[in-house]
Amino acid sequence: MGKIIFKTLSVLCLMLAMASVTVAAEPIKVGALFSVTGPASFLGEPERNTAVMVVDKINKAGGIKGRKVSLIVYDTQGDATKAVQAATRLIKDDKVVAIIGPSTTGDTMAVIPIVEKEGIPMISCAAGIKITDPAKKWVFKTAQNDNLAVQRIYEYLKTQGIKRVALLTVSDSFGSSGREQLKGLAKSYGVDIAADETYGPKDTDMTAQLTKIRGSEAKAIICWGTNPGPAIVARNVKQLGITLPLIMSHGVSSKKFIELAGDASAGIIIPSGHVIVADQLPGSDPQKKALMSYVKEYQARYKAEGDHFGGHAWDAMTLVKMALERGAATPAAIRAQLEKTRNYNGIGGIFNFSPTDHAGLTKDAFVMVTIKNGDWVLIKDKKAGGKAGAKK
Amino acid sequence: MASSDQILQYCLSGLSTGAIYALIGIGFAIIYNSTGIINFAQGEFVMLGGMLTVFFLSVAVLPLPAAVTAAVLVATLVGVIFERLAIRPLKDAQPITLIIITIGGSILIRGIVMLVWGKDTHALPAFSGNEPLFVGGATILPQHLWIFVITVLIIAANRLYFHHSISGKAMRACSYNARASRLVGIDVKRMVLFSFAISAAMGSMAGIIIAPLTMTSYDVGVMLGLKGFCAAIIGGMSSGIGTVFGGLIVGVLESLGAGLVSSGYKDAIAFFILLIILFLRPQGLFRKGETERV
Amino acid sequence: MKRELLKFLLFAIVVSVVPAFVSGGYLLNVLVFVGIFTMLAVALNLLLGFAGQISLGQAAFYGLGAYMSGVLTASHGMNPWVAMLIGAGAVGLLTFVLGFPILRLKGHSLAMATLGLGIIVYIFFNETVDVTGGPSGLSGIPNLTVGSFVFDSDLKNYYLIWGFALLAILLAVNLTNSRIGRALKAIHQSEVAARVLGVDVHLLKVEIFTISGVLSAIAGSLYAHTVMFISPTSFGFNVSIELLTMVIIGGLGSIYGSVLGAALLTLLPELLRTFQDYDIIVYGLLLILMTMFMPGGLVRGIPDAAVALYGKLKGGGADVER
Amino acid sequence: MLRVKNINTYYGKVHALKNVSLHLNRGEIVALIGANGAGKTTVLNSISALTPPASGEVLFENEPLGVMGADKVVRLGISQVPEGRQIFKPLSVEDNLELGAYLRYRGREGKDAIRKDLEGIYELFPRLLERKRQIAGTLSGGEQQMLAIGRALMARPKLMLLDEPSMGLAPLVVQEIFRVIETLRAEQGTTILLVEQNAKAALKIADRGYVLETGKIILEEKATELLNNREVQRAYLGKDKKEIWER
Amino acid sequence: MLRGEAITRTFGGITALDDVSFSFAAGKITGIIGPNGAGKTTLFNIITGIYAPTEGKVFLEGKDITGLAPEKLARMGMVRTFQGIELFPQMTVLENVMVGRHTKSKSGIIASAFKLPGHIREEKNIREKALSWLQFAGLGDLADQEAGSLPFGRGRILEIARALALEPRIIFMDEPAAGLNSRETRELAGLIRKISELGITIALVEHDMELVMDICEEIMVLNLGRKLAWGTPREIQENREVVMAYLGEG
Repeated sequence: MGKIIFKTLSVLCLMLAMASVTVAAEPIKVGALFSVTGPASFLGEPERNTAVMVVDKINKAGGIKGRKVSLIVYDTQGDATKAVQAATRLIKDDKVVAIIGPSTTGDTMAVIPIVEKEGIPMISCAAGIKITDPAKKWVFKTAQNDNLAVQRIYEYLKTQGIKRVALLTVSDSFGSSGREQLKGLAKSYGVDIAADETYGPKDTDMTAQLTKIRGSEAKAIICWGTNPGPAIVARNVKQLGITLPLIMSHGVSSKKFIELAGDASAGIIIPSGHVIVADQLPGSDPQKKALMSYVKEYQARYKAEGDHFGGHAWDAMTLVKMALERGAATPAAIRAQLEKTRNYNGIGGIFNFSPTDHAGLTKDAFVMVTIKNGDWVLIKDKKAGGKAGAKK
Repeated sequence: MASSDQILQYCLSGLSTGAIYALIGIGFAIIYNSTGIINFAQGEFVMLGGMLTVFFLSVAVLPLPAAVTAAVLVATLVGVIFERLAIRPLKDAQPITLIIITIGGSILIRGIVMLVWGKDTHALPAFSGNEPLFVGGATILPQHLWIFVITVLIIAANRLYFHHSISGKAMRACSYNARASRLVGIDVKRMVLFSFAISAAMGSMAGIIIAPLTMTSYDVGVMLGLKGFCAAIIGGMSSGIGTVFGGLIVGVLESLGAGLVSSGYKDAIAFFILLIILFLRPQGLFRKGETERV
Repeated sequence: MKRELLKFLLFAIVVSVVPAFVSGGYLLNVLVFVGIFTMLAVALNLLLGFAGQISLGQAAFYGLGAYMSGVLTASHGMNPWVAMLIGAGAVGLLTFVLGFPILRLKGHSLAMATLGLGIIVYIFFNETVDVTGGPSGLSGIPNLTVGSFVFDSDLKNYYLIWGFALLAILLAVNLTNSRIGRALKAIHQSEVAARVLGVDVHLLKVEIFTISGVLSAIAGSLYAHTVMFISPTSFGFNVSIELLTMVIIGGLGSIYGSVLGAALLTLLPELLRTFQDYDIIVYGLLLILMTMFMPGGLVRGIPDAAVALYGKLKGGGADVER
Repeated sequence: MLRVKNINTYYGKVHALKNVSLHLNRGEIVALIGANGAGKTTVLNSISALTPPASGEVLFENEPLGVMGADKVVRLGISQVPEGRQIFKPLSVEDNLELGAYLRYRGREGKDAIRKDLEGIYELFPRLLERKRQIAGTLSGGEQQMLAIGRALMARPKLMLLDEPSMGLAPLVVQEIFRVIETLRAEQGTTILLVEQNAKAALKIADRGYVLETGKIILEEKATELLNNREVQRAYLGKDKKEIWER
Repeated sequence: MLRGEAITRTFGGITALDDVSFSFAAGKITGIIGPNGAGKTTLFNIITGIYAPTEGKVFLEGKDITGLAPEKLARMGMVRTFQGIELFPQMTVLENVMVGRHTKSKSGIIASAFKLPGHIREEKNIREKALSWLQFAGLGDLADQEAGSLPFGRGRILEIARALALEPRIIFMDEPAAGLNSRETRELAGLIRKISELGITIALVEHDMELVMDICEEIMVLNLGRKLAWGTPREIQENREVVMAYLGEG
């Protein structure tokens, strides 16, 4: 007898629970395009993981204004054709109100005509400057523009009195965008490019390029790429006994790079988002809280280091969340709210969007860090690095 | 323009990558000679070598020699399984079908490795330190020496096997005339299985000795496989010295091309040379005669 | 002959009424791509299925068409139709000239040469940054227009691209039922007999290679003007393999099989979404199993399987003669 | 020793052997003669399982060969010297001979025994000893034939199947080859099934002979009698004109 | 009609043909016979352009055709069949013969793809001619069958019909009777005679002596790569050297 009552009760409870779900407002659908597999999976995977993590956190906390957020992620495989199809699906079939991603500049550029036409806000996690320059109505981005990193590097070189550099960039969209900026900005910083070399994303030996660079008159090497290429470069530099300062891009700002490059990583300098040195930041740093919580949460959930790239997705998702919290529900309203974002302390930096600036960051988003004893160390430079801290 | 030290460095670098291409290329040739199949999954054996060694070192915590041995054994096993499941059941298949099957196999192996071990790149410690050694005005790492020594050893072992052991001779006999081989009692199917085992072992060994320099991840096999294939074609699909030269030629020209011409077009240079050789000497640089198998 | 025409008309009617049953949206967009890949698969099938010549570099011609169109219109403001024509012509010339040495090769050498060609072209897309925009791609490509009519929606592009695709199918069907088509099939089935009967095997191979290249280039132009953005990744080695898979899965030598293959492979990623990261494994497995158990492709494989099943149900394991 | 019972063999749609039966006794030399295309080679291939018969039975030492693979047949002690020699041209002469003993190497037999047999072959064919390091493809036709026979002997066969050993060879070389075949039987007691188009040479050393015409055995007789049988000539040069041969 | 001068061909260390000269008379049926390994097929392959001779020359009606590719020879009116029959198995019987009309038609790829009017007319013509040759060979009823499904004997006839569609001046047959039963061989003999009556020169390699003696007007005997004899069937049968070559030395 008691059993039956128990059963009935539990069934009732279940029905109630289900009813409460259906009664609650429909979830807000947000789309995401990441290159989870394929050659750019080093971007897409942490981004996807981070976005899922952020959305789970939102939903656990009761959603936004009582509505849950449902994140629909499609894999673009780093292929523009697939990105276009996936974006169309998000907009037309899933009817999302906003899109975060894609991971790469190429995918983003391919998707832009669609979101512009359909009027869906998109926050790209790719770095290419072309994405928001010129500003497009519906397109925002969270990844720091390459030119900011380049400015940082050139400023740093200035403090060191280095005027001649050699470039060694990877021939994918990350590297070619960096190369473009490095070459474009060189003149205004009075930097002379003594050698301009590239390597393929799957290359296994860069001694040839480095030998050529050694023979040039460069006083520093700037290598622009993402793992594992730069790690091989670091090792090759050591092998060849090159003593020039080696500067890399923010593309390697994770512990993984140190692990891959091993001993050869010592002394390498990079411009990086604050995330890898979060614990070294002064307590007064406005970004510190967000950074620390991101690093901790990611570590707890995925047993891996939350990197810089995942941070782009964190920022993108958080920006969308903030816009929603401010009452936006339609794509157009979200877009309008996004554009009004001011002083958002994100992972990538402090964002300030405006109708003419959909990238929202300044070069302060970067700090210069170096590698010491197998860990990242903030360069507390009197001029270049210090300015960032002082400015706030 | 370029100093002799530079040229020397280009050549040394090229020789070490070329040695790897040669090992992979010989793997291609061995399977091709015994079956007429171009095994597009050859690159995946290379990847498996590196990845398995990483696995045995870090997860199973074996000492390096044991890890290397275990990795080669497992990769060989994968080769054998691949032959049994995907190649042997096909009788009288068209070459195009076989090409597709091996491409499918390559995707499959890559996919499984990606799922099991993730997409991260992994480093393998150098076998004996990282202090550069000076050769004239150029430098190499101890690992380069390992590469040269192991490559030479493998090629010597290969030569010994194919020319001085009865089973190796039987394999050569099979590749020349399978019908007559059956008449002297050679089990042709077993030889095909052997060929997959040997080339999987060689490929994985190549992957292991190069991993300390280049790192390894689930997708390193594709480009290495293609370059190895170039080496084999240039060498006229010989499982011996021809392909070794083919590999060294590709490696050195690539390195010289990157150093002297343009690093961006480095791979294009390798494939351009390949095309020229195919157009002018389709049987490869080192094969005389007209014994092209159809 | 008559039956072929009827089949084609039926197919054309199906194609033209499909949008009525697809409520706009995403599926229509996918069908646009199915159209492009149909052209590409048909082009490759002419070469592979009929003439028996493998090409692992087909994406290069597709990409060259796309880049010719893209660069000429986006950077030089040329009329898209003219750009398309120039692209097709240039690729035609290239394939014709390269066809002579390349198609002297057989089997694995041919596979390797076309693969090498594909990689070289891909590297050029990546490296000639000033012209192609390099790895980050080329944007700002206009839609195709006729007068003031702009092909700027999925529906319009659907009809535009399927118009081209149907034309390609019709030409291919015509070709396969002509003396040229018979000669091609003859080459495939017995090259020596074809030669003895006076078929200039080499020239014919080169010609069909050219046709295949031109069709691919046109598909590339259409892609560029539909997506309005191109980047090298869409024209890499993977794409060549994907095209090859479409043809094989559809059935070598079957034009409508290629349509099926193109549709299946374009829709496959959608179907595999449920597998998420496992899709690469499923894809590899599918490739192996399909080639092992349906070597004739879906077009022949499904009927065969049906007949075998029927035989089993009826006669308890009757042998089906193939 | 060997008993072939009513075998039928097809090549695709061609019915190559029609109810062929024959037998060999231990130590015999039996000649199988007939015109080109009569199916002689197919008989041998059916025995050595290269083209297994569709119906009928092949018994060797009272054991059915059934559907076993060609390599298993060799293991039982049957070696074929194929038509056109089929030596491994890129390998050296000695390698070719060693491969003849492939199964013995894989067995438990010591290498010394094989080595001894190798010397035996060189004794039988001194020309091969002179050229043992040479690439087999560079040998002359006669030498290649000797090599093919030597290779088969290395398996220590109880039964040798010889397929047209005289094909394309000059008369003097043919004589030498046939001399060796006789020696083999005399010294090692090997049973031999000899397929020949060169009927006279074959019948001269054979004990018995079979005549094959378009896939059928039409005659079985003592070799000496076949030598003078007109039917043999008919089988070679056409039916209607047999009167020509009466001289 | 067709003349060979001192043809020699070596493979590696072995001489397959040694200084063979011959001349096939126009309109006649010539047989080439000889024991296995005599070099018959090699000679055939050299004449029909599959191999080039190491030395020597081949002339077709006085024109040097040595080493010309088979497709060129086909345009000059020379065609052959194969010992192992080389059909196009996945095409219909009619289509097989239509391929035989390749040299007699000329629509290019463009005309074919766009079905230009000239092409349609030509296709019709090809079909009609092919059908009439099929009927000539007695295969009219099988036109729509897949060639691969034909019984072997029919396949042989189809191969000949396909060669005839080219309207050749000379046709080479490599063992046309191999694998045929006696009824099929008789039919074949009838067909060969019929072809000869059209004025087409025929040369054949054949093992079936009955057939050779029956239909050939002239016979060339090869042995060990050399020409051993040349003559009428009767002369050949009476030639002691030929008998020795076949049956061995006494």
